[in-house]
Amino acid sequence: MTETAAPLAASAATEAPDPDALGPVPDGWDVREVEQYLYREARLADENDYDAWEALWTDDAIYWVPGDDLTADPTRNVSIIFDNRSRISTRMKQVKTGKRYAQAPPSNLRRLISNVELLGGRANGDGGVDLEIGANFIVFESRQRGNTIWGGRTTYRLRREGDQIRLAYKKVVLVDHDKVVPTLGFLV
Amino acid sequence: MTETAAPLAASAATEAPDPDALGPVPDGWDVREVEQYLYREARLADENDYDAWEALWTDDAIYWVPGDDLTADPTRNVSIIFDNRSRISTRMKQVKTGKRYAQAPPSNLRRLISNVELLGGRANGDGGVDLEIGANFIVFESRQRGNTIWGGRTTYRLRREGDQIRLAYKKVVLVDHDKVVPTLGFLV
Amino acid sequence: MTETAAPLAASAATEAPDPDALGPVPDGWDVREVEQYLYREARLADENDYDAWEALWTDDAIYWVPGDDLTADPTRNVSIIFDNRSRISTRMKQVKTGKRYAQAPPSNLRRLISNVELLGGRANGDGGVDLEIGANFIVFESRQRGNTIWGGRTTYRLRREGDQIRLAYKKVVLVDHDKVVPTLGFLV
Amino acid sequence: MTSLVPPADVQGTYDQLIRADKVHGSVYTDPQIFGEELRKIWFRTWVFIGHESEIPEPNDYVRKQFATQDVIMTRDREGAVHVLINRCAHRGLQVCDDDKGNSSSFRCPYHGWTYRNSGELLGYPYNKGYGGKGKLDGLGMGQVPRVDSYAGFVFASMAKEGPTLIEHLGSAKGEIDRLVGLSPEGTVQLDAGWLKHKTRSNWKFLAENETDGYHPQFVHGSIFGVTGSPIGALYSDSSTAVTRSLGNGHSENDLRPEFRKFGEPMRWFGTTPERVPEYVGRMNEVYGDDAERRMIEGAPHVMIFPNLFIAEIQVFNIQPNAVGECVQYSTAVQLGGAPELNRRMVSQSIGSVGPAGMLLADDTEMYERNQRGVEMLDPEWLDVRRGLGRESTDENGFTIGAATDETGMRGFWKHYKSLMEA
Amino acid sequence: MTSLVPPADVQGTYDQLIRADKVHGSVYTDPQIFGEELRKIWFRTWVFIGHESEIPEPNDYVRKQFATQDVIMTRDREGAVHVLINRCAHRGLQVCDDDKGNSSSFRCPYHGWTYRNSGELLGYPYNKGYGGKGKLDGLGMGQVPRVDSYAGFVFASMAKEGPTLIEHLGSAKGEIDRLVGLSPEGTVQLDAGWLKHKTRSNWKFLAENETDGYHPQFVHGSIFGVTGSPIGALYSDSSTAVTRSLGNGHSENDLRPEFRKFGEPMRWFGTTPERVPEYVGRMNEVYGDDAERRMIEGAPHVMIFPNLFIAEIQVFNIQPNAVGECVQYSTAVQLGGAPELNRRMVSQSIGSVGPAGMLLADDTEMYERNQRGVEMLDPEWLDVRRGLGRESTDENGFTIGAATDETGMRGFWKHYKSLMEA
Amino acid sequence: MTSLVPPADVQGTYDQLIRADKVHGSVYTDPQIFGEELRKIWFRTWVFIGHESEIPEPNDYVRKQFATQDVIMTRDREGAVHVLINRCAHRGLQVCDDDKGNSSSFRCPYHGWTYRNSGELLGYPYNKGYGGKGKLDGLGMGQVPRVDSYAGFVFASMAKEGPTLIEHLGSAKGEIDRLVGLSPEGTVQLDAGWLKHKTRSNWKFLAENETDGYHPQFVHGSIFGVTGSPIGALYSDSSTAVTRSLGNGHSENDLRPEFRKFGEPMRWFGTTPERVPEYVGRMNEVYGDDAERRMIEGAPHVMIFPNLFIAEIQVFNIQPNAVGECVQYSTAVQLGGAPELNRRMVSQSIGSVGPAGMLLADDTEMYERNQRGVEMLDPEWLDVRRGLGRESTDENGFTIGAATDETGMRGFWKHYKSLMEA
Ligand code: FES
Ligand code: FES
Ligand code: FES
Ligand SMILES: [Fe+3]
Ligand SMILES: [Fe+3]
Ligand SMILES: [Fe+3]
Repeated sequence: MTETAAPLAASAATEAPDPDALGPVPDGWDVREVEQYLYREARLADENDYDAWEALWTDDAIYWVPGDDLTADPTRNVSIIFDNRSRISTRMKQVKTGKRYAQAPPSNLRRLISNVELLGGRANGDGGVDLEIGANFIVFESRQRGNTIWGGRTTYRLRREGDQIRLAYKKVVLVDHDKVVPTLGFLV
Repeated sequence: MTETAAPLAASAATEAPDPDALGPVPDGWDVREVEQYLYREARLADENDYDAWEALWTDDAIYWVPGDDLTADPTRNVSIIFDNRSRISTRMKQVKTGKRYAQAPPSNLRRLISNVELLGGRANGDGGVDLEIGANFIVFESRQRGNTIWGGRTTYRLRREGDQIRLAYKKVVLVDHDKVVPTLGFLV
Repeated sequence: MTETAAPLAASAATEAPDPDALGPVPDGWDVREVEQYLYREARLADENDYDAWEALWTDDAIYWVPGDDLTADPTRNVSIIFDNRSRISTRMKQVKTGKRYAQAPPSNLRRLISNVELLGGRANGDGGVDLEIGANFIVFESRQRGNTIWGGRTTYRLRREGDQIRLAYKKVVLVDHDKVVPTLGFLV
Repeated sequence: MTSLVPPADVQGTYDQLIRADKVHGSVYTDPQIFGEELRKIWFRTWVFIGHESEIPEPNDYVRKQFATQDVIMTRDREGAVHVLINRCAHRGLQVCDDDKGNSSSFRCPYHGWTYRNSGELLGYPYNKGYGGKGKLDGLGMGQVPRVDSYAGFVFASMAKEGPTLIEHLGSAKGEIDRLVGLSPEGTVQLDAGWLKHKTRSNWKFLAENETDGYHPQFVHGSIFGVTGSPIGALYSDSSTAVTRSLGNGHSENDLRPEFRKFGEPMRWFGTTPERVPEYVGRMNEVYGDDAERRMIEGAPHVMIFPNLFIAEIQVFNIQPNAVGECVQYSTAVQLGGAPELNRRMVSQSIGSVGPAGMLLADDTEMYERNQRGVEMLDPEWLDVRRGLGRESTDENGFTIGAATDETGMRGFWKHYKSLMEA
Repeated sequence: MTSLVPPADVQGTYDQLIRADKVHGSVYTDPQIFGEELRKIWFRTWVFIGHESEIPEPNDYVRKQFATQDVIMTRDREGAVHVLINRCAHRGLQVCDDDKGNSSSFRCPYHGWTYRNSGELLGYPYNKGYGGKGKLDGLGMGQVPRVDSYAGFVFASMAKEGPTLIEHLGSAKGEIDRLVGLSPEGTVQLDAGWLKHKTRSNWKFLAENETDGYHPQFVHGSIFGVTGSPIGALYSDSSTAVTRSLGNGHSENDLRPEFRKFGEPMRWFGTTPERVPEYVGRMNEVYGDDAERRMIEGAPHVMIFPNLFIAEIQVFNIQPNAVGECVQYSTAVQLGGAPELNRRMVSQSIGSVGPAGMLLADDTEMYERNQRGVEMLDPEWLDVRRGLGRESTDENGFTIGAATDETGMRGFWKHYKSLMEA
Repeated sequence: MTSLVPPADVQGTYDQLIRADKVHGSVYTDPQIFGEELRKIWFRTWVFIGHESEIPEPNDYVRKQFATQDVIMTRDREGAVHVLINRCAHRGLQVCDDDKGNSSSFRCPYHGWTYRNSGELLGYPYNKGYGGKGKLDGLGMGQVPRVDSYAGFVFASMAKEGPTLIEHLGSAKGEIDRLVGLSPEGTVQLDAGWLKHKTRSNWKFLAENETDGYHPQFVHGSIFGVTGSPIGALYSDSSTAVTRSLGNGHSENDLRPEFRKFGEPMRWFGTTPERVPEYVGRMNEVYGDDAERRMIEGAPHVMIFPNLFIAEIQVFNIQPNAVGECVQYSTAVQLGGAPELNRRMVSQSIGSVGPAGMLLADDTEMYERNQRGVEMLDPEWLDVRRGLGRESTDENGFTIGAATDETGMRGFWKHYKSLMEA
């Protein structure tokens, strides 16, 4: 059964990004540094280090896993995940209870991030320009349900805040996003 | 049924490469640059950007996917794919009709290119030396048939033509090349 | 049936590493160089180049594939593999007889090594400091049994000996290490 | 595996497998029983397929799953809705490979036969081979014999005769009315897309769970706790909500008593009139005095046999693949004339349902553990007696139990047995 | 899934499932029927296994698929060809793990028993345990009882008695002769390797499709169009080509009428004498006046029941894995004494067949959509009436239809039914 | 596949399938027979589950596989060992999801029912729905009716009545005694963890192979050769070791004659007293004059029907998943009071057994090739006659054969047949 998810009504008013607004790659970014950052993000997700993973995000974060229609507006159509910062926080709080059964016991995970490309710059809400990156991934998930191999394409947006690099946007398109998929309980 | 594929009789007279002819890595190549080029080639293939993908090739291109016997001469034995430039062009024209049913609807694809190594230099027909590269890959393919994971080893040869990098040779050896494989309709 | 494996009683007295002893990344290591080294190690394993692969190891080598309990002491609990240098040598001698049926005929293999991170420095028995590296992998294995995809996390320790880089330690944790796994006959 | 080890003490007749207070585990694991369910339930009774709002325009079509069948829900030129079986009448090829689109006809790629979007054979190339045009009367794509809809919810039945949709819906009809009654325009759309959640579980575990008021506090405690949700309280010992068996296998968790107790409009939606002024305004405009009642009582929580579940603001379409696997298709309710609410419903639904939903992923984990559990041999039975001792009959003659009782399941099994023994 | 839902109106006897103008879908999806096919067709009639040119030397061997069986095609010391079943007579281990090689004997790794490449047990270690040498008469690797070949094409039959290979081939023999007749040396080799194409489809969809002249324009239009191929025209309403049922389930698309019409040597091969002067010269040399006819009429397009398909310059070996899966093995014809042609045939074959072939990958997509389609329940039947109204009998008494007619399929089903009812 | 092609010449009764000198391949491939094995063997006779040393403390528990069943081996507050079936008595959910732990009770996540670690229902939330506390007598997690242990080896039987464990073990009991007799403290622990090796083979291939003295020289020659191991000689024509059928399907390779011949203490372990002085000292201390005999004769090599194999220093627990798949769980023997030996036994076991073991991975390759082989149709039979002509009866009336004879297999099949025909 499903209950009215009233308390989950975190406003997802954030607009979907305008795909036409991609500018040149902003200065001061090196593929190597970016790769290492993405590897770290991947490791934190693989190892269920929820606090460290959550800390990567900017306040205007968007964490998006579209469903079958990639052209759909996530504010008007359902997605597998479409979290703003506050919902990311709720998601972390839930799993940390240890009773988020879809992840209790947690999946064993390892993912490969590859084909990392700096795609361009994307104007952000702070008047700055975020670095937009494309990469492909495979996640090997093992849980009692069995082993599942997930694959897809991730678009990241990174931003420098002081001496920190922050994750402003992560859109994960599963290769089989248009198919029936099993429970996706881990951080993809 | 199969029809006499007369119009396909593009001469594939190009000899199979002599494996002994590998020289030192030619100057002026950087692994990073090569990786980015291979990632781009992979992205064009994944996204079915047929024109841009076709444009990567040199005129003396060889695109080869051997079958079970890796020692076989592709001019005297069957291969899964053994295309010269003109057949690559025919292949692209066919799929672009939208009625190449093995790819209509097209597969959803994402591939990981990894373990990129610059293996050496290979004398080419233009009197120059092509850069020979080895890399491993996994392709996650999704279509109505189901999801298929393909894996293998690719040997590439790159050549500089003016300020362009061109793809002269791509040999894809599937890990299970000696097994029964399903339809391989996409650009591997 | 199993026979008393007396001749295999290579002393595995080497202690399991102390996980707390990780120091800063030692000087003189570059991720790119490390990646190329790991790619080579992977290629030698994929291509069953047993002699070249064996030559990578230091004399105090540890090659470890834990079983279900990752906290277990490998000297007091069973592991899938826990080889010291002499047992690595025995393993290579056996497979080279061509009658190690679990690998005769050998598996067809290709693996992707990705997310390579330099994790730190680890004091070694020679009073030096080994470089500790983390990376994730997927191995695509094909043999008559069928295709198997293996995934996991590898922790490597590298050491410079003269102008050589040597492999001192390789710990491979399969994602599904806590599950039932099929025969693992190849070099993982 | 249990199919390898048939229970010693039952002969396998449904009367023995399904009892007043317990159900035998083999009904969830036996492939033979699943095959019989296909014939006697899925391919006979009314099954929810989709919603008219998915194909608003003439010649729109969308592909759907109908149990093991690949079907196309189409709207023809005149606006009539059809459900076609995706198989060519020539050599049986799958005809349509698009998920959705707009077309007055379908063309089979193999030999070019074409079909009207109502299923009739339009033409076949080189017709001389058949003696000319129009010589293949009676050939066409399979058309599901009965298709009907209520409030835009499209149902199909493979049985040429039988109860009408309205007869099948019975009192569940009123629950759909309640939902529609929350729209200032009196309409519902299901056009926000469907999430497709693969579930390694027998479909009945889902159907039974949908109105199981006993599990939320335990399965969903994690999200209720971190969000301070009041939902848990609706499904507790002290709740005044009731579980109602609506007949024909339908059941509901009637939460109105709780909401009436508070008497706060929009509380059912976890909000207040102030936060959705436009909507409240339109409702008052349209429904006057009755608007408040509607906004207090909220949306239904009803399971319509065998596969439509309306969970207040979400709708689920459950379809079986095999004895141990099914698919949950879920979407957000969209109310005509309520843009303010609709966006919130989309956002809440994304948070709650689908493969990563903070509620449904946990239910689904239970479904899958349940399937693994019933593969075990002892105890052989599932207990459904909860509340049997405190049931009563309401003013309409329906059996009702407390908020956490298994009254709905017992109603499900009563109807299931009647169909399987028919 | 259909196996879960047996058709209401058929009893399942082959007479009811297979009719003059239609075939019931369950013959492609029912595992029981597949099991019966193994026993009554695959393990009884003559099945194509491979070609002698794959094992040219004494003691050469190559592993092959024979339906569900793993077999070894060997050539013994004296040159005789055998087909051995890859199972040890001791404890049933798979004996040989190499794909091909040259050896006079095989050794089982488990306990070291050895077998001659004709299957006889040669020796067993520690023979005292059996009372010494030669005490295990009657034990050996399974030998397929009948193996015979024609023009190097090796066929095997699990039935100790029955029609001879020549009787089985009947008139299809002449088609093989036609192919061989295109070689200046009168020989064919199949030594260019085999592509192995996994196909999620029942094997009969392939066998029927091979001489289905109705599909090329539609399925292969994409490649015909971009290459300006004249092939499409051979399979059109206006084509003079005929579809012929050759008896015993064999059938062909006889394209000679079209090629005779043009009367251009090598047109069948999409080339001209100028482009293959050497070959044309050798043909004239050897066959004199008859050479031109041969080069005009070209190679056969014939499906030999149940699993050998000669498609002009390619040869296919079809082997079933299960009711819904089979394998297509394909290679290029190589003609003795025609190196010029052989290279072109290799190149054309690579372009056309196998998992990435510009023709076969599209046929295979149809096979797989066909399998998915027949899992659907309505309509239940496949139509095979095309051309029934315009068939005639040729001078040899064979039924012939137009280029696009289903004459071949009807011949296939007639023979299939006779075997299944035997 | 063979199940699709039932052997022509057998009716399928076990008397026909299992003969004195041969066994029919279908017993390894027929799913029906596997189902019957579950009922008549796995869920009736005594099956090895684990060892008490895995749950040393009160309230310790560990999850185990019991054929197709997910069970929990628990030690209750009082120290008694139970084997619970991991299924909730309410709606059949899998209750416990941890592999091991310490807890006096288990709680089902679905509705919070709790169970004592001996299986009794402890409580259920909102008990008013059941009329209050203690109203669900008779509900509980399934308890395997009979659990008993010998030397800490825990066995379970699903049959409420039948032979006692001691009766079932019969003479195999003495072999366990031999093992325990190698411990200065007279105890064995199996607490070094278990490797879990998935094997695509019928379980009986493993059970038969465990005391097959004919295969080591061939299958393990690679490791014997490179390590200069003397093991091969123990299983040769000239070995004085014997294969003994111990009754009840149990069998052993009795290597003592060989070790007595050498009379070297610790030779069985591939070492010398000098290298394990502590151990030898403790043994002499404890067992005095008898110590030397024990250290010369070494550990047993015994297969205890149907699934416990003690291979000198390793223990295997074999559990079937399906007709063609099983799991080998293996660990190192740990002897009470022998730390010096225990470390070596762990190290040797890692080198020998499990998915990468230098011995077992090769046996497992044989098991899987065996399974593939018996899918082939000819020859239909497996030969088990080896040594039939030279068997004798020992002083205790047991049949014994030479080191390489199939005496153990024949004993296995005799008992198997008696159970399957019961
Ligand atoms: S199968 Fe559809 S047109 Fe022939
Ligand atoms: S099984 Fe082949 S020799 Fe024993
Ligand atoms: S199923 Fe276990 S408590 Fe309900
Ligand atoms: Fe729920
Ligand atoms: Fe075709
Ligand atoms: Fe062995």
